[in-house]
Amino acid sequence: MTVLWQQFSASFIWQSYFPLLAGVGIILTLMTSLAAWKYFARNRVFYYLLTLLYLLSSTIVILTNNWFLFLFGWELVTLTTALMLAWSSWRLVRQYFIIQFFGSSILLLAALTAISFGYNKIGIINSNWLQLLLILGVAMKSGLFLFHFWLPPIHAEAPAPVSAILSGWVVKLGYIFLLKIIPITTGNKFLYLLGLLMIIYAGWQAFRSADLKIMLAYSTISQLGLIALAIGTGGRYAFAGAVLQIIGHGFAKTTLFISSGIWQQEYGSRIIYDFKNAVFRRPLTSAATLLSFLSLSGLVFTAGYNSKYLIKSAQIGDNFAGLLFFGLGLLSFLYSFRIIYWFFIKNQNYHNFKKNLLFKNNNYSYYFSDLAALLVGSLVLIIAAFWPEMPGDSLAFLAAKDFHLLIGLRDNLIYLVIVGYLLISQTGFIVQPRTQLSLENYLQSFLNFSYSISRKSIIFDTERIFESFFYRAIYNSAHKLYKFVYQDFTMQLLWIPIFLTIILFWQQLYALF
Amino acid sequence: MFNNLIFIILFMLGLYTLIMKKNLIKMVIGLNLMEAAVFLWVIAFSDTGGRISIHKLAETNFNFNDPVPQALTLTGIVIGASTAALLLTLIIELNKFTGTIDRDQIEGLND
Amino acid sequence: MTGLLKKILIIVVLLFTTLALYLNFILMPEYQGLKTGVSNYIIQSALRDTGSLNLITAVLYDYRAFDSLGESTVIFGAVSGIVLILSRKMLPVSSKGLSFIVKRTLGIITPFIGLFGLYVISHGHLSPGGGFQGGVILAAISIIFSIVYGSAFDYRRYSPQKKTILETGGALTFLTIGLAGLFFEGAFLHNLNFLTAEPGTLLSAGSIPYINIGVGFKVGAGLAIIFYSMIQKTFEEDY
Amino acid sequence: MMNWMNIELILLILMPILTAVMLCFSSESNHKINITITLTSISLELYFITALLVSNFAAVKNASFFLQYTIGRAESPFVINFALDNLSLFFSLIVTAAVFLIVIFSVKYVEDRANQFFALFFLVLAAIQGSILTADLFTLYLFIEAITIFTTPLIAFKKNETTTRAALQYLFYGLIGGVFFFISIILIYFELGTLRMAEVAAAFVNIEPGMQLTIIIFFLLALLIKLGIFPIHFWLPRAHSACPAPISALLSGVLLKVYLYIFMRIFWTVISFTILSRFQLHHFILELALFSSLVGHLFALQSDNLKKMLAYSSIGHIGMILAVLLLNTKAAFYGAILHIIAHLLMKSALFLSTGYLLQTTLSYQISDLKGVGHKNRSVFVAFIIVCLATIGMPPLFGFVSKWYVLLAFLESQHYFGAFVVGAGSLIALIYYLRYISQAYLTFKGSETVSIWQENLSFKEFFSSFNAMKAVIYLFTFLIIFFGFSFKFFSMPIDTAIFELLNPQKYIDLVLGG
Repeated sequence: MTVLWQQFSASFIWQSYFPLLAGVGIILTLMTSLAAWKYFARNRVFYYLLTLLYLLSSTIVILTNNWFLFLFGWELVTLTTALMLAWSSWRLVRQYFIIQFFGSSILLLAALTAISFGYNKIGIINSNWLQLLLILGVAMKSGLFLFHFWLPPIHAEAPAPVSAILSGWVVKLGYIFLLKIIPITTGNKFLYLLGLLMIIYAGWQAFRSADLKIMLAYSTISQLGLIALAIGTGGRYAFAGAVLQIIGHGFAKTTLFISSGIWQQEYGSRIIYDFKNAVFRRPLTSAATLLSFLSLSGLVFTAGYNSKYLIKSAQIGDNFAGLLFFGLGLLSFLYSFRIIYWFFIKNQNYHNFKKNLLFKNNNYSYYFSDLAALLVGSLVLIIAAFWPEMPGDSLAFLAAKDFHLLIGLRDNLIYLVIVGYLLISQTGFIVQPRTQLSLENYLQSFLNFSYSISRKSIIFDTERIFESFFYRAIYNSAHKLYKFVYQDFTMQLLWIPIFLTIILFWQQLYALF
Repeated sequence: MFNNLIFIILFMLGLYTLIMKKNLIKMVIGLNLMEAAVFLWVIAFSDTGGRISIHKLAETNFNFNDPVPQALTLTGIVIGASTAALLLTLIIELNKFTGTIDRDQIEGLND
Repeated sequence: MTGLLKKILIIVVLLFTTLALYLNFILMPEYQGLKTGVSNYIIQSALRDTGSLNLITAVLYDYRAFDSLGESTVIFGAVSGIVLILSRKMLPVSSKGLSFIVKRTLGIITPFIGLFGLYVISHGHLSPGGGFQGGVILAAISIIFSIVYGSAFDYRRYSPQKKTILETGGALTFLTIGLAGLFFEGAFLHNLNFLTAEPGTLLSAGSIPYINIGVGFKVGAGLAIIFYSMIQKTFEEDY
Repeated sequence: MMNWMNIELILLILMPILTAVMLCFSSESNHKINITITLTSISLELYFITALLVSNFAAVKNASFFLQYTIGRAESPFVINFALDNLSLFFSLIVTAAVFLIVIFSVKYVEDRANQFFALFFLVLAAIQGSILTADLFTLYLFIEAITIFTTPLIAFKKNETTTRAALQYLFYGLIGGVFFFISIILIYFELGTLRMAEVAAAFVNIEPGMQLTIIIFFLLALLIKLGIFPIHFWLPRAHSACPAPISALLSGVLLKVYLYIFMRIFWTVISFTILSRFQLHHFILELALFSSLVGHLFALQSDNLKKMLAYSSIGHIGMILAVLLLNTKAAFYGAILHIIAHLLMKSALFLSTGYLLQTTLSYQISDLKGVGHKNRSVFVAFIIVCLATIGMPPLFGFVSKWYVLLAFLESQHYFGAFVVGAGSLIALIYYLRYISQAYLTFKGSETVSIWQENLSFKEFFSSFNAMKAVIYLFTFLIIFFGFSFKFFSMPIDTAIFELLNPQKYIDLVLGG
């Protein structure tokens, strides 16, 4: 028994930052389950059972160094989160499941290839090709660039606590895996480029969307790009930055998605232009939203600043990198502040603010569970800002790193000026909200090109892509093959002598080739 | 040599009947022809010039043919007979439903 | 694919198969009898072992008795399968039968056919024949009855229930003798040596004659049942 | 001198025959007596085989287990004997256990003509046990033919045009296979003068190569027809889809495994694998089996009939197992035998649950499946779980076996095989989800229902409980359970592999004892 236990515990990593990440995962799950108490009125028991299973399996995924347990746990995570989507609709479950299964099939093959090359445990992988293969394996599941197309529609349509789980933690499991396999000394150039593209593209998409949840989903991709970039950069500080980014973004995005659920119930809409008098109606939720967005945009004195600063300073210091990061920061500032503008600045009457809060005539109904969840998120964001080495040993070396707050403040001020000018002059970037969810241009054109014969333009939708591209194409070819093979009873019987002849002549045939 | 040739010819005739003929009963005949070819071949092949393997009383001549292939063939024949009966039964039943024993006219035998 | 093309394709394939088979079987040397192996053993010691003059019967019911048991199980299964497939209402359907002359003639011949069948069964260990062959002859009686007198007559004389009992009884006889071999001789389906008498007499060869009788009734009843199940439809159409 | 040693081997075959005879005697109206006989007999059968395992557990563990029983005069060289080694004990055990569950299901499922049904069912069981236990080639031929003959009326049990057609075609193909098998056996007799497997195995190398090739080819042809490998598989989907659900489970779940066992017995014990590979035939069969696997999955995709789809998926899985077996490495055997168990459980469960769902759907067409997921909720959830296992979702048994199969392919560097396994699961995902999503459609429109509208309760689950459901749940539970504790099978599989790789042990024990 003790031997078994030793074997079992030997397949987990207890060093480095992985226990810290596991702890963060537990806290995040706790937050979402707090928020879910009010959100899910029916079938609550099943939801919490699923959450428990999810918690267990995601912790296994983070901590393990055993390939089998890793794949096993991640697939369990997929299964549980897919079933959680059933609280929205079964269609969503199916879409999510198919996408995730495609991802995990690629990952399975990649993992098996790694095993067959002698990497018996999950650890640093030195071969570049193998790294690339595993990155591709993770790509679909963690929404790397070009494989991210499924993420916005599904995260947007999921119930709020579930999208908090998905966006806050599940997509990050892949990056935690990459932290294990990418060598800290070299990093990976491909991952770096991928991350850069993700930040720019998804940031721009987030900037262009008026739907709160879609915007949050795109900002998730953008922030994930930062993690990918950090891991791709390599180096001690970049990795620490990635870890901090995972933690900070996890808390920020969980808080945001939970609050998005509250907003949606409050206004019955997800379009940010509809959110009138938000601060008056729900001051505490607004405060949490504000803080999280500020953290996302990397304002000083928030958790987001530390990670961004670390990643930035880990770059090989030339002017180009500095300029690049300046631009990237501006992008996240832009989309964060646009929503802050619409939430808190536009249409607000500041004279009544204090009075309404005092006399409670703002229809504010008080739910402890939601509030507690938001509070936890906000608190961690602030604590992590001032105490990045908080958890002790694993990030202790950060104590030596001084965070140049002055440079950060300077940058933030420049951003603020630019953003303020843009917002005031163009009245908050009114973008038309998208009617068709998440129309991805490149995939659209690709599909139209490949289906130009059908003369119908195909609207992007995972369901439709699944139906038309994967299913119809294979279905038709399969049906043609079927028709060919099953022509006639005579022809069916004729296969026997054909087979007999081939197998009798096989030696001669084999000698020919 | 000669045995083998006859066996191959009979066997292929059976296979030809099985594949080419549209009539289901003819297919059964083809199958039985294949089986008969095998049995005939076994018996003919095992003939080493001896007698039929039944002792006569008070005789010491042991120049018999091998009795084992004959016994095996007997078993094979019985199995062949019962399968033929089963096949014909199924054809009767199919005829009840479709009214024909032409396999091209029986819909769905192809796909 | 047009018909002619298909025909040509089939013939070409079959010719190729013939060629392939020919090339494989031409390698086979002419059979000279086994140098080693069992046939010599059986030829030399089967009479001593079993007391059966007919070596094939000795092989079937002594050395490889289990195969015969399996084989009669196959017949049993086939019969119950056919009954299952063709089971309709067991009404005594009938036809008019053949002419008076045939009926009378058959009436005289039938006992002799039965006697011949029983002879073939009971002398399976002495002369060519045995349970299967004799059983088929017995089944012929039932078939001829159905044709000549009409199946109602056959039904009244030997109803399917009776035949089923006969068939199952045959199978059980075989099993019982097998178990008796286990109890008395120490191995399942072992020949009962204490029944052996002088070779060449009717009740020699241990349990072989009894197995023959069981198998004979089983095969006869089974084939008759198969025939009876098959002809039903024809008569339904007549009336 | 009564020889009671190892009499169980004979009883395993004789008892089902006796039961069949008794059931034929008893009248159809005595439903209770028929059921009592049936259940008693199958329980005894299971008891015998389990007792064999338990009483010889130490020997099984040391891989030194061997029992044999000689029929008739043991002193003569020309006797039929039955032998039970680790491999056959293992197969006999899993087959009996599966048949036991199938019988319990069909006791409730089959109501009219139950005695005839069970009589034939027990005859099939006897033939299966016989073909597993026998150590004589001609007896093996007899039992294979017997399986074909006994299953035919069961396929035509429902008595309509489709089933009769299916049975007819099944019988034609089976008999052609039987003729080829007979030719092989007779050739072996003419060459070696014996039919005992052990003696043939010892002397097979002495046959001249041309004759060896002919014998192997006829064996291969017969077994490939029985296994339903691609160009000669035409009987399989129709036969497996036409019969009643328990028979489908028997054919697809159990019988195909028995043929795989016979394949192993013949090509590893009787004819050693080196001879097969000397003629390069294993390459041909390996590639053919893989191709057949792919084609089977493709055909399953295009099929609109639930049962036909399952039957085609069987072709896919059997092709995969056969291909893995032919790799002839230890890992390959491990994966293959593990997948044999997994497929046995999964296909039985799938066919049984389709049989149960038929009460609601009344047809197997995909369009008639609409709304089944809402009506038969718990059974359909079990169905989904088993489907996921068949696809290869990690927490379930199907994943474990596929993992080992993939490892085997990668270890032998057979990348086409690994590709086929991956592609097969992806196609399987598509076709299973097609049916599952159809089952969750409502009747009114194409809109799916979310879990909000459903009321899940345990009370409903327990109130509608019966034997059929119990069997389905048990299968599902086993699939989940063995997914976690697949190590349970490592000892029996290792000993079975030991038998496969050491045919000399079998030869020595049969000839010496």
